[in-house]
Amino acid sequence: MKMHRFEEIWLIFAVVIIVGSMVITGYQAFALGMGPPSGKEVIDPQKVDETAPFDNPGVFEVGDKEYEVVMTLQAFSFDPGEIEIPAGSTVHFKMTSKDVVHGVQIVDTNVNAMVPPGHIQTITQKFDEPGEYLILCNEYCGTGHQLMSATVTVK
Amino acid sequence: MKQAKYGLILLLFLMVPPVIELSESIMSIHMHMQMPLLGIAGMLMVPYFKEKFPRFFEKWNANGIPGILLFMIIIIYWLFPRTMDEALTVPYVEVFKFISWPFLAGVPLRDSWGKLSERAKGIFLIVIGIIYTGMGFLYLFAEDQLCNNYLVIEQRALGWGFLFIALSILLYYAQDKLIDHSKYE
Amino acid sequence: MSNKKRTTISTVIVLVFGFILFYIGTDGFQAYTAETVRTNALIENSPKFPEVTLEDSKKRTYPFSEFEGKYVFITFIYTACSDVCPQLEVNVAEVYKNIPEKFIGEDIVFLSISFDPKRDTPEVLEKYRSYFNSDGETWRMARINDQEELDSLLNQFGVIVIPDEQGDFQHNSAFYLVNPEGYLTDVLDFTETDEAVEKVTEILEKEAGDTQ
Amino acid sequence: MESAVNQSFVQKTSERTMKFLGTNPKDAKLSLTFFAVSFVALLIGGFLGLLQGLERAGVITMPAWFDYYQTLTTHGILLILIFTGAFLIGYLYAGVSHTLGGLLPKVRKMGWISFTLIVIGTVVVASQILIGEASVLYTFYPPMAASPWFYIGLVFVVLGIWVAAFGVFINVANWRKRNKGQHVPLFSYFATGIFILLFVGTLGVTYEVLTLIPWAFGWTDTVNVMLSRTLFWSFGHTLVNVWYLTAVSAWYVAVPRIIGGRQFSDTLARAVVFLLVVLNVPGGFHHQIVDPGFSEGLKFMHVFMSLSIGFPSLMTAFAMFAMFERAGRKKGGKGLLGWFKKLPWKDVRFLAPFIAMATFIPAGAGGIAQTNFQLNQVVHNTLFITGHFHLTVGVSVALTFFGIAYWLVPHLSKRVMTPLVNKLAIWQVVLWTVGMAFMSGAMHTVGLFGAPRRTSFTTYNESAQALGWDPYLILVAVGGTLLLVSVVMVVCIVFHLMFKAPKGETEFPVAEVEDDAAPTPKWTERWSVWIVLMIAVISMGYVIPLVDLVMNAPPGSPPFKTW
Repeated sequence: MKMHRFEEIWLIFAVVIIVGSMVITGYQAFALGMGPPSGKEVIDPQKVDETAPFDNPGVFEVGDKEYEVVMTLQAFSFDPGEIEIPAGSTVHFKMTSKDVVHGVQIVDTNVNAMVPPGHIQTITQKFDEPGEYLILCNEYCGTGHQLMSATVTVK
Repeated sequence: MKQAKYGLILLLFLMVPPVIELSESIMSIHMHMQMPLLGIAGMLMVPYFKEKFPRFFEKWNANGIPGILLFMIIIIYWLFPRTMDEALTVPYVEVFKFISWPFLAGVPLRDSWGKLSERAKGIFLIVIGIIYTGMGFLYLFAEDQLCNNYLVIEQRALGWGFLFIALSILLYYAQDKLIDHSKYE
Repeated sequence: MSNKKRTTISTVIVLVFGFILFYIGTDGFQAYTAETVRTNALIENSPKFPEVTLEDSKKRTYPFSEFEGKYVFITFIYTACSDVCPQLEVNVAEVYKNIPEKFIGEDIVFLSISFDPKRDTPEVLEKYRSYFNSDGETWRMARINDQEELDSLLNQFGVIVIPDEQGDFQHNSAFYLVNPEGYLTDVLDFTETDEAVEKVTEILEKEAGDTQ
Repeated sequence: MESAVNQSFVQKTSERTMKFLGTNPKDAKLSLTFFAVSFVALLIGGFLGLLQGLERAGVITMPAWFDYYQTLTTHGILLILIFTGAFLIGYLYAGVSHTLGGLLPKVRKMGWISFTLIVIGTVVVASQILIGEASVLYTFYPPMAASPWFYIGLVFVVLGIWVAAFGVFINVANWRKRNKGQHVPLFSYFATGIFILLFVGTLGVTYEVLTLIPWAFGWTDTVNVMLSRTLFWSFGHTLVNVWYLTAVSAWYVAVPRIIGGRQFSDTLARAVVFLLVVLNVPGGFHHQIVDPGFSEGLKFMHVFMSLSIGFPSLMTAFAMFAMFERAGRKKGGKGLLGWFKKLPWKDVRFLAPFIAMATFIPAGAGGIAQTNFQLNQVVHNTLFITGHFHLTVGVSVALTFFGIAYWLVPHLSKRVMTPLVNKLAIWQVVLWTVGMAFMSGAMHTVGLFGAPRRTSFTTYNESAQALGWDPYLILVAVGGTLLLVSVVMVVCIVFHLMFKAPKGETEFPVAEVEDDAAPTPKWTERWSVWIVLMIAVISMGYVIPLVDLVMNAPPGSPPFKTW
């Protein structure tokens, strides 16, 4: 296949874009630990209430300014629905769904993850700025989907 | 010579430490992506070698048989579960991987392929297809962990990968034999 | 020289190269998996069991030298394991049962070492022990609390433990036999219990013959 | 010498075009019927889209017997499956008939069978949504369970698509047997590639749906949620590229002819087709970047597999602009950009696909950005995504389809488009572009602020953050209103061209290769080889996650009805 000179330059440019974005993504994911939420643990979706730690959802202090939030998602609410933490805290969310596929998103943060039943999703976020953050479900889950929300209050 | 340049860039890219680490972290990617890509890097360099050493290939690989045998030996060597493990733990085996795949598998494959008769190509494809099927079943049904550095689940995935590659090779062979391309072309 | 001849020569060279490569690569057509290589090397090198502190299911803490003067029949496990470890321990029980009773406790002790000290507390081990009719005396189950000691032991005995992301471990399994001086003398296939019984009994009888 | 041979080949082809080709009237009827369905679906789907925009902005509230999510489900299925699906079959069948000298009688029959199956499927699916038994959106993620008939309807639609696909395969194989030594015309080459992709791409989702039917009937207890989701996306993203490839076929084949130019490079066009076919299916995995159950390394490999699809698209971008430049210069365009002015801007047949191509630049860039981990995590499931695919599908694909309809419909109905209708059509295209700019622009922006997609009007208990989104949602509604006007216009024009426009002959534009073009290599035609490669690439992408999802599967989920 004979190639035009400009065409080749353009294609090299294309490869550079693709490889470049791969390198940045890879560097951020593997060197800086900013990879996407990829919880690998599984759970029986019909027995969430009886399985630890989801038999007792809530906010738990695990260290200095470090919290673990064990959260269940169900149509159409988050449990716990209100989270209060001091500013500068790092929060480890551990979530699973009791029924259909939900999505969790905390507005103005990088928390955004799918929470399908049967899987335990994990994501970590540091809250520096005080204020009230909106947690919402961003995967359609039924009639009340638009009502499914919770809050994080950072003091 | 552009091809050879791209081949060299590909080879160097595959040798960048983070790329090595990533491509060896998952068993299937190690065996079914990194290794073949190394081979492809070698294949791209063939025109360069042919220009540099025009007589060598004609003289010593006239009918393509030695080349294809060398290719087979290298890929079979890398099929042993042991070599996969050692590539991760023994440095010189790792080095051997980066030399053998491009230069002892990729280069002879491309040089030999054009020289082989249709029959020899057919036999080659069938043999590879059968070996890969065998490896597929081995990895799928092995109760033990064959590679100490990889999980059993990855071993299963690798098994399916072998089966699909074998399927692709045998389908290729079948379409070549069954469809009479002269009818269309 | 014609090209045909040359090609024949190069074919031969390639085949010879292949033979040598395979010969070296498999230690003379013996070891096709790294596991075989590992066991062969272990038996050859017979490393000394490092000095570690064990905590067993009876909450007793003691160094490994406690077993000096006796053979120790060792397995590596973790109790949350759902596939290999129970099978491994069932097989240990099989061996334990079939070795002449006079040796048990006197010349040989059985020891199952957990590499998951976080979850395998003495309570957990005590419960696990009962599943396999281990008496906790002549067949003990213990954990090693010091991570460094544990790592050095696993490393020396070539036990590769890969945690997967679901809280389980992938690991290789075998029976390890340590002699009265504390050196590893044999690594046995854990699926062949009869063979293990035979071999261990033979060693013990030989030893008994020597001392008398 | 070579160019002389080529010259005579070109001449022969164009003579033949005059003598034998032109769409057979019986085939024209089939294609027109598909178009009628397609544009009716557009009208209804577009209307529902406006209702959604208005409700989301808080302007109206849909009644309980047909609520927001029913509207959304219908909108999605009508536009994503039926409008595009029926259009592409009608278009490709007309083109195959035109370039291969008519459909074989049995293929024409298959076309009608395909039509019947798709219509039956659509009616069954729509009825389930209407009676409120299937508010599951077009992605129907289990364990949300629709009535089993919803899935059965989908099976009919897929079967219809398969019948259409095999019709084209049979026709092309037959032509190749009769015309030894010749390349399949580029248009039919595109059609072959598109249908191969569509067929292989629907295999996974068909398996998924076949597991959902017994589950929805209650014959099986549970379903593997993540496996279903993964299989769905192996189809979902392939479908997007099927439309895209359909649009691209018009860019390569028809647009050069319309602007009085020649094809840029036949080989390059064919390379774009088979590359897209070979690389495509694993691309869908990037929809699952923030899913649990897959390791980061695996996701990273898939970032690569998704991005590699960008490569043929960038090749297309080059080819298009090179072709424009050549055509413009031939017409006397001078200087660096003088050729640009010489393009036929007042011809809607050019303007529509041109805007489509130009839009694909930001749309494609957005796509590349979203494929990367961190950016994906910012925009996943927000309105940004909705904005993105209203750019890609809503502009790049839909505007190209309108552009095609403006010459293909009169060609098929043996009528002509009058200058007045052309002017009207230009207004329609402009209105569409402005409407989409408002809507998609607002969606992109508010999505970055965190507004979720697929969500009815809500303030989340007067949350300050959510209230800040409202002005943008109003813009979405404004854009939607403009779009509906444009939809009504295009539907009117299309039906006018079908039944009312003055009689006459309209050309089916097929560009010829440059006189001095290098001959296309024979290997481009070896579809069997491309299919083998495609299988290899798909297995590379999907073996690892599927084995993991099946072997490490959690206990399955029973069906839920949460609406």
